[in-house]
Amino acid sequence: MSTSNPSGNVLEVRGVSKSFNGVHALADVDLDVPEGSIVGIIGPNGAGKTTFFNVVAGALRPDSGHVRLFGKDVTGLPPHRIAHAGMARTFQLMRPFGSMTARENVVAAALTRGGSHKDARLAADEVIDATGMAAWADATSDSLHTAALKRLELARVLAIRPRILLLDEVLAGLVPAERAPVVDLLARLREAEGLTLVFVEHIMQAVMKLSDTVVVFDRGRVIASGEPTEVVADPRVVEAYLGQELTGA
Amino acid sequence: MTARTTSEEAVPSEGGTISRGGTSRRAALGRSPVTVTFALLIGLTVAALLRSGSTAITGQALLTGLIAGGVYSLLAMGLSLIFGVLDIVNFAHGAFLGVGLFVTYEVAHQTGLNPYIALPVAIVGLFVLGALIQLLLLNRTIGGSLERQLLITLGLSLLISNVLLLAFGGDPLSANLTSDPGVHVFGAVANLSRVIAFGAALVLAVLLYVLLERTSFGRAIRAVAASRQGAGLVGIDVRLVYVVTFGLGTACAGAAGMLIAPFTTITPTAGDQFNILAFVVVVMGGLGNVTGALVSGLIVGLVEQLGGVAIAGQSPLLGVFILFLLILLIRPQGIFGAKAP
Amino acid sequence: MTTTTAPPAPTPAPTRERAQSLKRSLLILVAIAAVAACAPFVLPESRQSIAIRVLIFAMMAIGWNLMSGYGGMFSFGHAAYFGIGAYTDTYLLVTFGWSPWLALVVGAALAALVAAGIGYVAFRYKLRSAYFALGTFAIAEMLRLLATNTKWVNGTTGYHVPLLPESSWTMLQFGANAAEYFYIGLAMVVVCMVVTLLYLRSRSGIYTVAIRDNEDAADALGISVMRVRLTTMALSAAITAAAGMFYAQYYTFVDPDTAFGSAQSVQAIAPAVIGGVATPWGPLVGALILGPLADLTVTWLRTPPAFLDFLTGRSGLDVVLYAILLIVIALVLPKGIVGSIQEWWKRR
Amino acid sequence: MRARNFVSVIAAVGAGVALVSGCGQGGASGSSGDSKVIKIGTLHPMTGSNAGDGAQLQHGAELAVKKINDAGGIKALGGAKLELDAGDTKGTPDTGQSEAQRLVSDGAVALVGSYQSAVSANIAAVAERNKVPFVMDISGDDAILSHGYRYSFRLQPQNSRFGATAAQYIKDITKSKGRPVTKIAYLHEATAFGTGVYTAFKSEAQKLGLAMGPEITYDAASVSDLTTQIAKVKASGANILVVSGYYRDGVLAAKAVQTVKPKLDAVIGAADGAFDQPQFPTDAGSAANGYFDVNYHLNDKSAEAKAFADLYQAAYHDKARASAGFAYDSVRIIAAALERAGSKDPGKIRDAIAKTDLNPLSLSNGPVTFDEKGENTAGLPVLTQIQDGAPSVVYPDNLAAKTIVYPAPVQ
Repeated sequence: MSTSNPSGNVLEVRGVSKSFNGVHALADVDLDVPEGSIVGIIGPNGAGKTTFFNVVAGALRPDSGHVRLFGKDVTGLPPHRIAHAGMARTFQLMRPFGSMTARENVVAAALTRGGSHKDARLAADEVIDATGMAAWADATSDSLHTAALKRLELARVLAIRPRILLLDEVLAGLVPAERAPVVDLLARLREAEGLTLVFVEHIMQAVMKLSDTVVVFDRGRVIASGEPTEVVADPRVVEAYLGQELTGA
Repeated sequence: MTARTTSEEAVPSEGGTISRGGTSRRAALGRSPVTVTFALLIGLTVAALLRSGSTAITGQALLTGLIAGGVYSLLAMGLSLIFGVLDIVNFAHGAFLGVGLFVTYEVAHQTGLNPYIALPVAIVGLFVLGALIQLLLLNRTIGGSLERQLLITLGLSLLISNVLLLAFGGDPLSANLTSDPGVHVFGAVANLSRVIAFGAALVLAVLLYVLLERTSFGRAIRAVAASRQGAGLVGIDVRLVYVVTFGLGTACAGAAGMLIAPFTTITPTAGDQFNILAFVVVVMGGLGNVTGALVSGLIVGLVEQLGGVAIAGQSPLLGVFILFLLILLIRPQGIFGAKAP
Repeated sequence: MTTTTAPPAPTPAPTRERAQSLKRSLLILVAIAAVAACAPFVLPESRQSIAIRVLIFAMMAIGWNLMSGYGGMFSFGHAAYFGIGAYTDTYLLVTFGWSPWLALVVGAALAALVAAGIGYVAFRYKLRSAYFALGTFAIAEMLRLLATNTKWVNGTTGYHVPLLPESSWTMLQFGANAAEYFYIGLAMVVVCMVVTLLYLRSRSGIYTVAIRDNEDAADALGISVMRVRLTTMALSAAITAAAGMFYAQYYTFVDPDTAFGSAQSVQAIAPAVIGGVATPWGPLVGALILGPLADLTVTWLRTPPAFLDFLTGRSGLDVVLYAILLIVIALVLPKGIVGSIQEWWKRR
Repeated sequence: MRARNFVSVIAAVGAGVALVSGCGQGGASGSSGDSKVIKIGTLHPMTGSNAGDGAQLQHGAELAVKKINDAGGIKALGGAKLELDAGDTKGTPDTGQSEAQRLVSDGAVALVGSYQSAVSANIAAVAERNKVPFVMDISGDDAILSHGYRYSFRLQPQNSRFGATAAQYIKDITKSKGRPVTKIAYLHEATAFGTGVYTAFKSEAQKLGLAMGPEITYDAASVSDLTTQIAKVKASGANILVVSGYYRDGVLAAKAVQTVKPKLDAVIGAADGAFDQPQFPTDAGSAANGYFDVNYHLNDKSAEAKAFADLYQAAYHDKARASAGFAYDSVRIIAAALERAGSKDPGKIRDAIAKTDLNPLSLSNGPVTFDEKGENTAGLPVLTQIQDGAPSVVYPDNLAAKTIVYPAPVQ
């Protein structure tokens, strides 16, 4: 059932729910991501944001619902098939290939694009420069600190040339000074290569600055979505974040 | 059992893989492992009955299976502490059983009294030996790679059996009871010494259960089993727990050695044959689940004896290994659920 | 939103060698082969069997290291593949008169198939480290029991390779103590090393290490985890089967215990761990140390020093010494000899 | 970074080569060309699960060398002294082969060994390729000498002869004692040894018209209780149980029979590794009383055998077993061949051994004589019975040291 892509949406999520022995992590979630757009996902801890990424990227099989990528149904496909279909994701807790150097991590990712080792090495160099990793590219990745590892996650994912990228708190753990270059890089990628971005983030200025639309998760449900300024003002969102009594007073 | 790769607990170890949901068939079969195993034993008994055509033989196979199973449980319970709780792949466990055998021979030989007086000597002696080995050698390998730990325990097994060879020579020895009459149970029969070993297995299971579940030190052991780092954070002296728990494990092996001495030919390599069966029983019973080890030991004994009657021409051990692989694949937490994660 | 810095986890030796150009590794290999090639002239004739044992240990350790070192899939049942290689060779030779070289291809393919089957089932059911090891151990034991009770593979009598009147390269049989055995063995080790070095630099080889380091990340980046793992296991099994064939041809004898016994699995693990797991040269160095160790302890104890006189006439001392050395090396050098030398050099 | 790797590997390779050649020196110095010494290689399981038997065989060989050297060595070679070069097979075929190769390369003119049949089969292959004679003191498997080897000889009767002779002796005794055979149950370990003896026994028994009951097998390496197997014997109604197995499982069988108490006229071993051993009565206790075994045995009545037993007790403070006597005789055979050949050339020694004519310590149909396959045609299986806590020969009558007690019901 692979319809052509009439709606122009890169990613369509319909009625996805997932529960772990009784606990509803996701309940009937719908989400559309138009091509070339940047969607920010916010919500309190445990709202199901990372579970959502895991289901969409194929790491978890949804109990019900569908995920369509460029119009093609990819529900339940393993992560590597989805990656080849053009959607890649980073992890909230960094997962480097510890025994390899940062450069080797990126080359390994670039290799999955096919082509020769030389092409992969060239692609890797390009991404390393773009993400400003050149300084410590040849250190073994298990000796890197958080900021470097975040940069490495991003570089690895970019090396496989995705058309849509799921970023799970890529700014977390970065001091303000380190955030700006990453935010600029993401914006540049969208402009230059028409990359569609979906990112989970808690740092509101980044969300406000980058997102075309913002989607709010709370207890496994999408409780609001729309323009950043609009969504932030929505009472239900405030209540979700700040809790009941405060708003009631 | 989640994999303990070399990365610290904080970073989700590889074992913490985002599992793509257990396959549905596995869940169904996994839900009623006890009934499935029970059905298997019934099936084997019927097959043995048909093949031998005699209730006497099948009855004897059932009794001998249970009694022999008691021996496997005796050894497996000690290993369940070491492998199940401490996650140490101890391939020297059979050699510790061998030491228990020779301690019993030496005590019975020197004093000329009933071998059972050697029980306390074997337990204390093996506890000290085990504790020392953990303190001096294995404590350094905690969190280390699996293959290195395996190589060290294999080296230990070689060392112990050859020191015994040096000390006692290769000739077979024995520590018989003056009289070892047959105990008759519904027409089948078993030696008194074997029945005593079976009874001791039940007592040991109760003792270990009480130790693990009802004492504070037992709680410390289970905490270390759950998370080495977590236990350390709440003030448990992890190294001490390792030393004492390993000692308890080897003490169990020593007790097992003493209890089987009256019906076993004592040679330096006598314990080696029990090594792999002990691992099979521990995994089947569920890691760290001492009562699980007791029951799965009996199951292995029954499968071996009934298999020997039901299938001719193939070694009954083949049936045991097939059951073991099924458990590994479909019910890794063991028939009775692991206590250690 | 706790941020956890990635603590410097004690991962296996860094695999920067892969970035090292292939030419230099091959250069080292040629140098080692040259040094080893003169062994038959240096070694007294009576010691040839030790040199052959070193070569067999090396081949098995190279195979094991590929799967369990680089692939992180800790196998305690490599005797299964060793036995398949040995039995395929002797069965085809004794029953159909096939040349061992042809039988090697069949044996290696069969072992690779079995390894892929084991791998598929194991990873489908998510068997992890100690469980995977115990599972592979159980499979090797089952093959030993099956061989023991199967008539058409001669049960416990096993196979004797018939002695040919004259030497033959096609049938891989020469006079006793012939140097050809050593050279063929050495050539096979070199081939196994080249295959490993090439594989580690190939796409699949790099993915193997990536999967070992972090399976989810590799999967998410588009690496087909199952296919890569099965390829690595198949290649590892094929190399081990080659060692089985060479063993069967040199000793002209195979039975269930010598082919599938757990001693063979240990012989695949020990040299790699002593030498250095997940290093290209670990298995070679480990084999070079462990091969002669047993004989060295026997020779040294044939004229025991004074303080051991009370033990004269009692056997077992040499094995005690061997065991102690094994434990000490494994304890003192956690990363093995090559791994520790690298560690020491890095800190210099 | 690159240099380090090169250095680490070369350093290790250098150490390794030194190691290998180091033990090389040890071997090389041993093969001194001194003509005054003739080296004989011995290959026994000094470590591993059969270390006890290995020690007995090694001691038997050592005693023979001491006796021959004290009596002036090999006269035909100017009183040259014999010297044993010992190899430990560890009970495994590949170690057995490499040790055999080492001993031959170090100058052994002949080999003696090796207890386990699989190991001896390998040593026979090495002896054939190096053209050095190999005298098997103890190794029963018929297949060893079925490859047409010219350099291997076997002193003990091969397994199939024990099977056939056991059937013959049962026929004779049951007839002479008027206790006819209702059915014979056969319990044996499952590998080539047990199956080989059973097959020979069965074909002879059918020729003699003896009724064969159930064939019950077990895995000797892993068995820990034979009660179920003996329950099968009891259920079969057999009045004779024949057993072929190793020592450990022999003790288990005896204890199981004592527990289950099947109605048997006798328990008879066929080449059984336990029922004719001096320490069997101590290890099996009262269960052992009256047990028979058809096996090789020393001629207790001969002066040489008594002298050997006393010499062994004095030197090793342990009772000599029959197997030690066979190692003793094997060395005497080689010494006699050296005298006959008058040369150290292994080929000539081989031809001299083929013409052996020596009175052995063991019970035999006359002096040791080897047929073209290398089997000792004079080898004679005899029937022993445990009486008063010790095994003694009870049949054939002319060799009996004690009168047979038949039937010997289970106590």
